[in-house]
Amino acid sequence: MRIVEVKAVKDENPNVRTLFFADDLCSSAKAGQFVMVWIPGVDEIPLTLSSIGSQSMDGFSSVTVAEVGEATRALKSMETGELIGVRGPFGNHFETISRSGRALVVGGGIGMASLMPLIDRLTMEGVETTVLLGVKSRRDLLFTERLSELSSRGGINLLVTTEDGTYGAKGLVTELAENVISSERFEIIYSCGPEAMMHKIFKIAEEHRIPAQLSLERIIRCAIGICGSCVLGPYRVCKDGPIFTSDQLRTVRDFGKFKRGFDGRKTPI
Amino acid sequence: MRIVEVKAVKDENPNVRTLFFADDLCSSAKAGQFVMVWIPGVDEIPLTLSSIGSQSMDGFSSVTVAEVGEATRALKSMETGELIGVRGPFGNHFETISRSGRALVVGGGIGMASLMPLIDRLTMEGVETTVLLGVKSRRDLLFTERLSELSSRGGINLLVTTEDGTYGAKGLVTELAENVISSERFEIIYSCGPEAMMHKIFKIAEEHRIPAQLSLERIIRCAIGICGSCVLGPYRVCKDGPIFTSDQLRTVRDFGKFKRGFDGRKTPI
Amino acid sequence: MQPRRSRRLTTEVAGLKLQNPTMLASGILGTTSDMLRRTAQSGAGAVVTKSVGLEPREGYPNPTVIEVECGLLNAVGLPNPGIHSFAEEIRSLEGLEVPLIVSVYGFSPEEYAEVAAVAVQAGADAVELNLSCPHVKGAGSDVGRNPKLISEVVKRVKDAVDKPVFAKLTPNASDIVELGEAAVEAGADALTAINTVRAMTIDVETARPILANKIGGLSGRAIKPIAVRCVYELYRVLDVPIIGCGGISSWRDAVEFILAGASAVQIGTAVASKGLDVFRLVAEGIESYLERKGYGSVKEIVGLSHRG
Amino acid sequence: MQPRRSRRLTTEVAGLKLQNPTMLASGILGTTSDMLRRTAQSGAGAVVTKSVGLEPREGYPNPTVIEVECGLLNAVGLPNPGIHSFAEEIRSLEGLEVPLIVSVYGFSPEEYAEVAAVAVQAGADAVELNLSCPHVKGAGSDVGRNPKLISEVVKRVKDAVDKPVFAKLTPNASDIVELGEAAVEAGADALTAINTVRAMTIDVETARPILANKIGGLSGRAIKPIAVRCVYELYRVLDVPIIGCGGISSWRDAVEFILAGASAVQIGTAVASKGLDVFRLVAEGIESYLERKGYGSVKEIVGLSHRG
Ligand SMILES: Cc1cc2nc3c(=O)[nH]c(=O)nc-3n(C[C@H](O)[C@H](O)[C@H](O)COP(=O)(O)OP(=O)(O)OC[C@H]3O[C@@H](n4cnc5c(N)ncnc54)[C@H](O)[C@@H]3O)c2cc1C
Ligand SMILES: Cc1cc2nc3c(=O)[nH]c(=O)nc-3n(C[C@H](O)[C@H](O)[C@H](O)COP(=O)(O)OP(=O)(O)OC[C@H]3O[C@@H](n4cnc5c(N)ncnc54)[C@H](O)[C@@H]3O)c2cc1C
Ligand SMILES: Cc1cc2nc3c(=O)[nH]c(=O)nc-3n(C[C@H](O)[C@H](O)[C@H](O)COP(=O)(O)O)c2cc1C
Ligand SMILES: Cc1cc2nc3c(=O)[nH]c(=O)nc-3n(C[C@H](O)[C@H](O)[C@H](O)COP(=O)(O)O)c2cc1C
Ligand code: FES
Ligand code: FES
Repeated sequence: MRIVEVKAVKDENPNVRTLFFADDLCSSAKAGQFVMVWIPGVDEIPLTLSSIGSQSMDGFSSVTVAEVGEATRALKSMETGELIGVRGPFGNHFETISRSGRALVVGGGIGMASLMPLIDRLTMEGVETTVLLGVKSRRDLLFTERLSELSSRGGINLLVTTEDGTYGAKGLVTELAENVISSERFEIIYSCGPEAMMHKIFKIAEEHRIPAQLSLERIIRCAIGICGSCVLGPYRVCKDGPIFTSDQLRTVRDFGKFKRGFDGRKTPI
Repeated sequence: MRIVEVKAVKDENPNVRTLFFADDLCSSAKAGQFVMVWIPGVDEIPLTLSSIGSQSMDGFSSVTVAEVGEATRALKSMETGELIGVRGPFGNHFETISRSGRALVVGGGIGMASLMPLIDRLTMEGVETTVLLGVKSRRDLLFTERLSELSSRGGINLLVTTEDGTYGAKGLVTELAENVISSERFEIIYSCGPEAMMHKIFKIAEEHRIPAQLSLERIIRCAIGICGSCVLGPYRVCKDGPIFTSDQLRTVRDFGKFKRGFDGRKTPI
Repeated sequence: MQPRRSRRLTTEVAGLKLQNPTMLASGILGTTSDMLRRTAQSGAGAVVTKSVGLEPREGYPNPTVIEVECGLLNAVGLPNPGIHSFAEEIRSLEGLEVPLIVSVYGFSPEEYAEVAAVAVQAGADAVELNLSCPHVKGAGSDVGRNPKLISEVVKRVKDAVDKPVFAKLTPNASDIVELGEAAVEAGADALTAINTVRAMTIDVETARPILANKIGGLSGRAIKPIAVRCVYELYRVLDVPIIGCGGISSWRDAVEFILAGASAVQIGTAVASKGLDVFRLVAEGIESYLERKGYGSVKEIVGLSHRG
Repeated sequence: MQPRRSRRLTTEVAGLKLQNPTMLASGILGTTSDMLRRTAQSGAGAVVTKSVGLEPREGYPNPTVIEVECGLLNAVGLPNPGIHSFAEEIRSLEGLEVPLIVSVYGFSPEEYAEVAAVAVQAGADAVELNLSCPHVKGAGSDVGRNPKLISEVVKRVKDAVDKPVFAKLTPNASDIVELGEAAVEAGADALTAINTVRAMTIDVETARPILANKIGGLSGRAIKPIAVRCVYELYRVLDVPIIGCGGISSWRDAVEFILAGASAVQIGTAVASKGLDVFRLVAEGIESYLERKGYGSVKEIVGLSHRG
């Protein structure tokens, strides 16, 4: 556990804050890896690195947190100068493709956090990248500056959907994905978001025989592959994941259907 | 503790055997350092490295043991293929002088073991070296081949005394040392042997204002400077020694007079 | 990759036949049938499940597991779905190629017995009694530090099931032999030694204990010499098979436990650093050792350090 | 080099004034007056002698001390010249600039008292009762695992001397708090926690326990989380100063113990890796920490991890 100081914060939207910090190990993390963030006295939770020091100008890495409960609330209210504990980075990472290919990145809400370093990487490597971002409403947009900068530089082709139509196309990002995939050819699909959404993306990808890499979530305790709370079929999300390929997911019956609670019992997704 | 196999043995004289073994750490030891040798089921005792792998043709290091009690008897009867444990090397080492100087090395009996790697080093560095070896009788001579080879190559000037006159000059090596020091100029005196002998050498060196480096013995248990069984004044023989300079020894009242037993009580040397 | 079978490595603990003397330790990945099967396929000679109780338990909030300089601290708090839900996982392991040992805890001797009975009914080849988890009040080592309670628990469980019963002991005792004796006299078929050592760590920047439960159990390299000593002390006095556990990560560690008196070994924390391959690597290392030293079977070296 | 004095570091344990909260642990170099003086001059805030008994003892044959992966194992066997001879060393430490604490053991409460009395007469500023050496039959932890015997020993010693009495506790107990309570109720002025943890190591090539005594005590990094837990548990319940000991090698370790509840810390094994400078380095590090965090005195952070 390394204790780091929050060096800066940025509110992505009313419910989501990015916290920046300096940490050597995180600096050399790979896109898609996550850290365990200790909020002293409160909890420790898994969060994907939403930026990686070695790829950012100020050398800071960051996590981006959406408030959903006690720990995320505490973290979201943290200010510059406060201390958090960091373990990791943990897990595997997104595998990029050669620059001749075309990539589709589909993010749902806070799931976009784990895709940001991937998008950085893809554009750096010159891969032609289409990014679909789906949120509920205009006020839920996130990573706006980073995405629009990439988009305006021509690094990515950015398409946004909102469920209420207050920004971009109206509807679900999965519907947009289906359209895009039907009309253009992609070598790979990356996605992170609610599991139901990703399951739909997986289905679409399978139909079109496009390999997918999806970032999944399960209860994380140890993050080092021993406690068994994050298991999904024969895999550990913390060690064998969090990124899984469609090859792997094809035989995992619980994917999109069941997760396990803190007591290990199955509950529907 | 590393377990090593005895690769070869060599009887130096009826009471003294050299055991050769391969060990990386011992290979890079310095002249004068010692190891703790575990004779499984018997004891663990301190022994100086009598040769150092990096300086020997076959890459073997060695210890040379004189039988004085149970552990040394067991070790002396060990044959090629048997296993011993080795910890170390421990302690400081002899400091050599620049090649323009002349060195006097005075060994008493088994004390010669710790001086052999030093002599190797001095001759390698081209220091003009006189070696005085004192033993009781002809049959107690040791390191005969190594010394006569060095001597015949002109690397050292070797003078031997036996108490009974059966080989070399008759008398004590301290008497010979006194003569030699009175007639020739040395920049440094190195010595290892019974403490009474070394105390005499120290006295002679002091009279002639020649710095000396003496290798001392005390009860060694931990060899890493914490158990306190090897103390000599404010020094630990295992860590601050085993080599002490005349500067250090000048203020140590017990030197040449008292040692401590296994229970820590003082006994006369 | 399934490790090759070897006659030298085949052994037996309280009637269970093992293809090699390595087992998965309780609480390590043993939460689902899928993970237990994967571990068996990776080369473990037997697998022990996460400890299961009568009722579902959520365990403690995070941080529950934290690496320290020489090992791991955990206070997971025995999360588990309860034996009635877990029986499903046990049943779906029918046909598993290695013995399945279900670890059981309870807040009373009756509970231990009830859980064990359901586990065996569902297909467990043996049960291991967690008499040693150091961080749950009223269960684990709160039971297992008391020889009388140990005795009661073991007796009840023995009455309730007809499969081998292992008693897993705590090192947090002034005399582990006393605990082992109580278990054996009450009928335990084997002893597992040891569970984690009570320990904690405090972060100096925030001046707070890191584990949410403050105190947890230390595992891994740090405790190996403690665990070897426990196995050695138990073997010296008692006449049941002992399963060594605590800080094993290499064949050398495993052999050290076997020489101390262990008939088999469990591996936990090392799965973090070595992955699930650790079982195969340790087993292969033991085999090379036996071969090099001229032993025909791992059984020949059990307790060898006590001779001479 | 004498470390600079600092108001922030000055503290007090059971009436002893310390220039900084570091002490030399018993059994580490404390065999002669010369070495104790050198240690004091190197920066220790107080020094504790090797444990001394009534009669001279030679201790065990070698190997007595052996490094293991994460610490040190020792079974030295309490070699010492006996208090009557050792009184000489104590007397020649008159004028020592830091408190001199004589560690005392015995095979009966009477022996403890007699040795303590001679030590204090010779000039000891305090005595520390070794109720915890894990490898000498009939002394140390054979006494110190039994609350009744602890109580008897402490009472006798308190009756025999008018200097502070520290009780050094063993972690080889099912409940260290019970031991601490017995000591405190009997009048102990401070508790030292902990002594080494019973442990052993076996060489796989020769299939032999390495220590001549087979079983010894584990010290160093491996036991730090165990020791921190012991200090934390004692502080939670008892109202005497606690001296933390076990695996301390840096200021960070020392602060961890102080936050857990230690008023001072002892350092042993780390002298091997860090040399006698370790006391100065740790003290300076504690001072920088206090300064950085805005504390005026080390006393302000004793037990701080228990708040909130
Ligand atoms: C690999 C991974 C990466 C993640 N990355 C991000 C990210 O970048 N940004 C972000 O905002 N969120 C991320 N999450 C989700 C985040 O961890 C949870 O939202 C957070 O733990 C909720 O904690 P809470 O106390 O606020 O909510 P609670 O009220 O305690 O729980 C709400 C829900 O969050 C989930 N959750 C709670 N604790 C854990 C845990 N220890 N492990 C996994 N899930 C838990 C459960 O589904 C729970 O039902 C990630 C999760 C995983 C597994
Ligand atoms: C730094 C050092 C280097 C040494 N190098 C050599 C060497 O190269 N060759 C050699 O033959 N001898 C050497 N010795 C001496 C050797 O260690 C003893 O002769 C040996 O320990 C005797 O053991 P024993 O069981 O045979 O005899 P014992 O009958 O047990 O003892 C005889 C005497 O040996 C000494 N001794 C015993 N145990 C120890 C111990 N643990 N530490 C120190 N002294 C002990 C004591 O003076 C004792 O009275 C060295 C000693 C030291 C301290
Ligand atoms: C994260 C974790 C969870 C554990 N859970 C249990 C458990 O549920 N039941 C049990 O008997 N032991 C449990 N243990 C203890 C291990 O089974 C084992 O006894 C201990 O970790 C020592 O072995 P090791 O050093 O190989 O890990 C757990 C250990 C760890 C690290
Ligand atoms: C070689 C050695 C000898 C020891 N001798 C004693 C002793 O005589 N009396 C005692 O109370 N503790 C003794 N101890 C225990 C230490 O004082 C200390 O409690 C223990 O080593 C833990 O601290 P550390 O990890 O800093 O070494 C000894 C420890 C070592 C390593
Ligand atoms: S979180 Fe523990 S195994 Fe994945
Ligand atoms: S032998 Fe232990 S201090 Fe030197």
